[in-house]
Amino acid sequence: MTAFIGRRLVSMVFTMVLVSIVGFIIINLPPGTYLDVYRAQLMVQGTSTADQQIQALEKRYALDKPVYYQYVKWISGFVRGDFGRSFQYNREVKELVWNRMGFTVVVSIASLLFSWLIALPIGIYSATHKYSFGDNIFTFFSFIGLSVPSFLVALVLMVVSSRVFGASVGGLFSRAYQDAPWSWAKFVDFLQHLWIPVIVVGMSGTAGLVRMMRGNLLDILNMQYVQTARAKGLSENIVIYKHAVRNALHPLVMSLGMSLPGIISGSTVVSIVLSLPTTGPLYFNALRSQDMFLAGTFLVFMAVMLVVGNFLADIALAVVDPRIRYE
Amino acid sequence: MTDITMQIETPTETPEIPVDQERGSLTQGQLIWRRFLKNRLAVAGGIVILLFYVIMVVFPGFFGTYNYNTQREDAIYAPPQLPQWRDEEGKFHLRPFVYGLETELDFASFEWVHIVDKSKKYPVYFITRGEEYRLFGLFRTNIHLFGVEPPGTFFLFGTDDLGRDLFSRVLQGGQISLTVGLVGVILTIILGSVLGTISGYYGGVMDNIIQRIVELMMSFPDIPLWAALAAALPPEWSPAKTFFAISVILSLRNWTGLARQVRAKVLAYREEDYAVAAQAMGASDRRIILIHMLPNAASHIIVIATLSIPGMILAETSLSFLGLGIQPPIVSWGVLLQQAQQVSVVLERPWLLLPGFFVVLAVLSFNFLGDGIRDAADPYSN
Amino acid sequence: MAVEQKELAVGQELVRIEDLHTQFFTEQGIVKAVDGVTFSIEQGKTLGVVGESGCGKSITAMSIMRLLPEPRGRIVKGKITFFPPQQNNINQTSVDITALDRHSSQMRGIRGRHIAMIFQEPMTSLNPVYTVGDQIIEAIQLHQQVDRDTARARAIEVLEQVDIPDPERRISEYPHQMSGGQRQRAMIAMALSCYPSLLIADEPTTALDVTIQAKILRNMRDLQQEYGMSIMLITHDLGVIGRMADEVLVMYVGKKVEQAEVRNIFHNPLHPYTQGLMKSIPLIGLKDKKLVPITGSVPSPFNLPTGCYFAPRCPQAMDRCRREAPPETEPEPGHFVSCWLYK
Amino acid sequence: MTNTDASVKDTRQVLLDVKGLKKYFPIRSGFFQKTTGYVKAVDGVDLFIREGETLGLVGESGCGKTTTGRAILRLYELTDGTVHFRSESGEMIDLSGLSKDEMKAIRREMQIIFQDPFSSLNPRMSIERLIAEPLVVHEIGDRASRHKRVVELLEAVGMSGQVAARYPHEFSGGQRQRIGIARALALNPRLIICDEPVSALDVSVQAQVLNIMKDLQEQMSLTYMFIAHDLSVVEHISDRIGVMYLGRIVELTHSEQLYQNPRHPYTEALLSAIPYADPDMVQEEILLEGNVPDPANAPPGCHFHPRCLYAKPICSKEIPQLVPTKDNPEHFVACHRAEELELIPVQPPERLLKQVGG
Repeated sequence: MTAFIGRRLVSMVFTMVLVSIVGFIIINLPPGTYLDVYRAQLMVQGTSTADQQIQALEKRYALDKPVYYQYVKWISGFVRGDFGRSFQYNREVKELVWNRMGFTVVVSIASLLFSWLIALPIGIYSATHKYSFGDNIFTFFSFIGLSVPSFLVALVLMVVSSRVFGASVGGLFSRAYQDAPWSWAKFVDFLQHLWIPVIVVGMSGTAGLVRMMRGNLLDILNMQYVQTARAKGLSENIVIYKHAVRNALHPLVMSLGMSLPGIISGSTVVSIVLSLPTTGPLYFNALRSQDMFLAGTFLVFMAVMLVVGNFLADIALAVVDPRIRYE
Repeated sequence: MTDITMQIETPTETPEIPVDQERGSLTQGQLIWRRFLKNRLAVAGGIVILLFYVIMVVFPGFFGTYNYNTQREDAIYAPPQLPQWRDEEGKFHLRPFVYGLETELDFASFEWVHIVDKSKKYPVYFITRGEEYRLFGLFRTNIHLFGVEPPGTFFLFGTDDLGRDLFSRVLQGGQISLTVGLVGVILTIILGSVLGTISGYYGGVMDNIIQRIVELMMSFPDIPLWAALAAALPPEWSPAKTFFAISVILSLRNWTGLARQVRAKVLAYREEDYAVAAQAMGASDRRIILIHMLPNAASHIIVIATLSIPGMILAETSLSFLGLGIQPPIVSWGVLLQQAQQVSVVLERPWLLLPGFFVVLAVLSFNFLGDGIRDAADPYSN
Repeated sequence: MAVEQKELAVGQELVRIEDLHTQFFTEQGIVKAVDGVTFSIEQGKTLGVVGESGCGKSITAMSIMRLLPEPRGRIVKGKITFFPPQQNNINQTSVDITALDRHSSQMRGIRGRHIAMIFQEPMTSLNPVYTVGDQIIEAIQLHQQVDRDTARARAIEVLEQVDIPDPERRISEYPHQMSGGQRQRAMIAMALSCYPSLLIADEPTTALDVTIQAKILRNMRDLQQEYGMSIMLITHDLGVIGRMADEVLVMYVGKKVEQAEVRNIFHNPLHPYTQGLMKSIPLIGLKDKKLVPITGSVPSPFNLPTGCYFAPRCPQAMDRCRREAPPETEPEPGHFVSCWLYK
Repeated sequence: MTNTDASVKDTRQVLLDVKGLKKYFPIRSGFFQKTTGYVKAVDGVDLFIREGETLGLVGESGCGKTTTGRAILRLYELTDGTVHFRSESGEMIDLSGLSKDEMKAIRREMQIIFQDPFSSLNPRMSIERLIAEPLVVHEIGDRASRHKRVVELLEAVGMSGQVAARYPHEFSGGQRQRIGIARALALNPRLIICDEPVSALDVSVQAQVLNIMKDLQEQMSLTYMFIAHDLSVVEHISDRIGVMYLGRIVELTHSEQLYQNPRHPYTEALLSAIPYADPDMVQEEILLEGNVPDPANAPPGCHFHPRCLYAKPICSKEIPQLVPTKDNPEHFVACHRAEELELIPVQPPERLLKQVGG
């Protein structure tokens, strides 16, 4: 087990290095350097110290040096928590990132839990009642869930709620608590707002999970050891829940890491419609205005979240599956 | 050419075995087709897809009522006009008609207000001449499936902020959105099957490199990655170029899933005795891959491809919705939905959400179709 | 713990199968997997069921266990009666298995407790996520009112009986840590853990190597003596039958074609199919003897010939064979055959 | 005890001569896929096959018999050893040194038949294309002559030429195995490696296929290497038999010799384990201790010594060489105690002899 974790750790670090390289390339993708953008901005503002600032930045990012040197400089800063400067907000990126990353993680994890809690029972029901009326209904709805873009759901939800309840459902806090320090009341307010993005983001993931759980369980129910369990005289419930479901979970846990990109993507898009204080809106703004340090940092952070999520999923899999544990 | 000498005599003792005439004399393809036809949802999905491609991708100008780009100052945010068969006196008209639309400026809000004028009736004509468009982007023509005589207007889905006919725009947008999916998936298939085959068949260093790339690509959340790449496209590129680049960007991450699956299949086929037999008779790697592996993986590839088109359509829609995908004046469903970003706008003009309905319908149909093909192609399903 | 005392009444009927018809309803049509089969299994005896793939021998076993994939495959006609052996001089009443609900507690009480089953594929018969011990203990606690420690002790005892070395340690191993032969032993241990009166073994050694097979068969025979149970041994291997069985049932395309005491089957086979099987197996030391195969192949279940199903391949087929299915006769006491040659 | 017929020196020419054949598969582990060990699937096999004879190769699963067969055909790169094959011109060519193109020319003369009749035929190809494929690969004949050849071959294996347009899934296991044989014969090979060709077949069909193979061997003067785990089948079809254990041949001799006068303790155990189709035969199985060890971690010395009833200290130290016995130059054994042990032969069941023979 320790060897297994060790191996996965090494591979995780390796992937992170590659991720950072891709992130760096993307930062450098737009034509011209970001300094050109910044210089133009400073010109407009008519700052007198423009040239000095530009030179300082050139030095900070080693722009006069070869590309690999720039990368090393950037990544070493990244590791120390220096993510560069946002030109749009004219602030250090790290000041902008942490808060929003936190909310992104909260929304993502809550969505994940939501989709698992909903999907597993439905998937089990569908598999054990194959082609029944209930199964067909669930199947139909899970297809709908797979087919509706999440931003559309968010949009419709907002329209409906403002039509029916006459209230706006955007954001994660009511206006009163927006800038207030954390308190119990604020937390309750937060929970009251959280459920909408969680449902919206979790929905498409739920549909996929239902399909997967149903398929896995149907496969497992054909396995010889399920017959063995029945031949022992176990009741059908024990056969299904103790012997079959436990095995059907493995591919699901394995896919846990794979469902994360969808969750993060979903939350990114949805948060724009619902104007949540997560990474999404900031990230897309940064992309649109080519504020590349900010965008690159976010992208690498999201990828790192994924890589860590995958790592945790692998460990979870080793915990539930002895075949991997004893490898 | 060498010739083969006959060394076999007619066997003396081996009795001839009659082959059962009934032991399924259908080819595998026929079996798959039969099973597919039994799945009603999949067939329905297939029909919808076919209709969508004919109407929107091939003949959007003909099926649309107007040129999708014509702006009308007098018809900004006009509500949908539905064809009527029964007038207010309850009289039935065989030929449907639409009521006239009066437009006034509301001086209180300085917004255009549209009022249905029931005194004017404009009959709907079929195969009629109207605004000019280009068929297949080449021939100028002005024949539309249906329309009304001016000064009457027929905005089936209403109009947008510049008074453009939303119905025509939805069809035109479908052309882009559906094509992005198709082009993207073709690139996905090429990249995925070539790299997957190399990875699985040759193994070793190439396999290692390709697998690392796949892992790397899978470490990025798709939409943010696509958005970053799309944002990096030079703004001075022509819309057509941007459109193609978006397709490439979409397939750039999408091939990884297919490559993994193809690799797994190739690894499995490599162990199959028929591949070993081909090797033993001296067949080249090329022949083994092309004759023995890819045809067997084909149904698998088609299923994965079909199931990945909806993802592409959704991705394009989301990107364009956020302003990072297809750029106006080219329209796609996502571009059309940009207008619906503000809840306040949608509240007043709910028809702006109609393109979303088409997105859902297209994606749903693709999902049904793909699922149906998968079930039909899987020999182990009941 | 007290080993239950079972009075052995060798020769007494344990399970009686009467005119069993089990059918599968598939897209292509109905498959008559078991087509009117009658036989009984006697206490303490081994009944060998032999036949080629698709002859319905496994489906017969699944019908007795009521483990068919209902409703796709189900018993459409016939009766399976189970006569629980005398326990502590108390006569128990017989149970009609076909009348029970397959999920009922009564049926579950028979499964595993009175009739246990082991399968062909030792690699996939055990649940990969539980230890071998857990899976045996589960069976023991299900059918016997004992605490976990007692159940564990019993599990170790039974693992030892099936020749698994170091059972105290191996009880906490997962199936993938064992070899194929050991897994099959663990399966047998699980089956024996509740002192069943009947063990159904479906090709128990087919997937194993000869030396392992020899050991497992020997082990099964010894344990049969010790437990006084009956075995229904399903196999296509006449060698295994010759070594293990007391009574043999030969099946062909869902029908029973011959049944007799084992010596009679080998030395005086009556049905042309049984004779054909005997002539087509190679035997060591009879190298120069040319094999006489049965011509043709097993008919497709969707396209069965009229009359006797074996007629198209039968060297002695007569006109009547192609028209009418032969009834079962008893040309010599205890030797049943379904063939027009003996009418 | 010695069989006089078998000990007479066989004068037929050697067609295939394998010396010191080794095939190790690397075990890779860790992030960088470093090779941390080897599965020694074939660990020094010596054997030869004479023209027109059948050499049986028998052993339990994982003993390396299939790998040996495939390594001879150069379907794997050899780790070590030589494989000499007598070409039509009569010279012995070392296959292990041939390039891909040179090997392709030789492949016309050696073919393979597989165990699984369901996996050995590409389900998407018609019978015609399947059987003609070797001809296409070697660019022999045109469409018409290939078709003629396919019909001839189908008839040779007892099937009608009319089935050529059908697909594999329309046939039963036995029929598919015949198609596989027809394909192997297409190029008129001289050597056919038969990798468990009847193990997956039902008893009655198994005999059909065995008979066809025997007939074809006579008609076309084929040479077979027949790999199987069923000793009775191997004994039935083979002139000589090699017994493999954990990557090595432990005994190799004429088939009558093998069951009448086994000289290796493993052969003795194997023979005693065969279940006889005779309820009256009182059989004393020699039950081996333990399991076949992992070929990645084989015991030192004689691989069999931990399970051997007769093991001496030397057995765990020195690898016994495969050498002829004193009284029979055609009887090879790899056992330190081959000359001193009195092993139990198989006694053919008298009653069965009478019954089947009479």
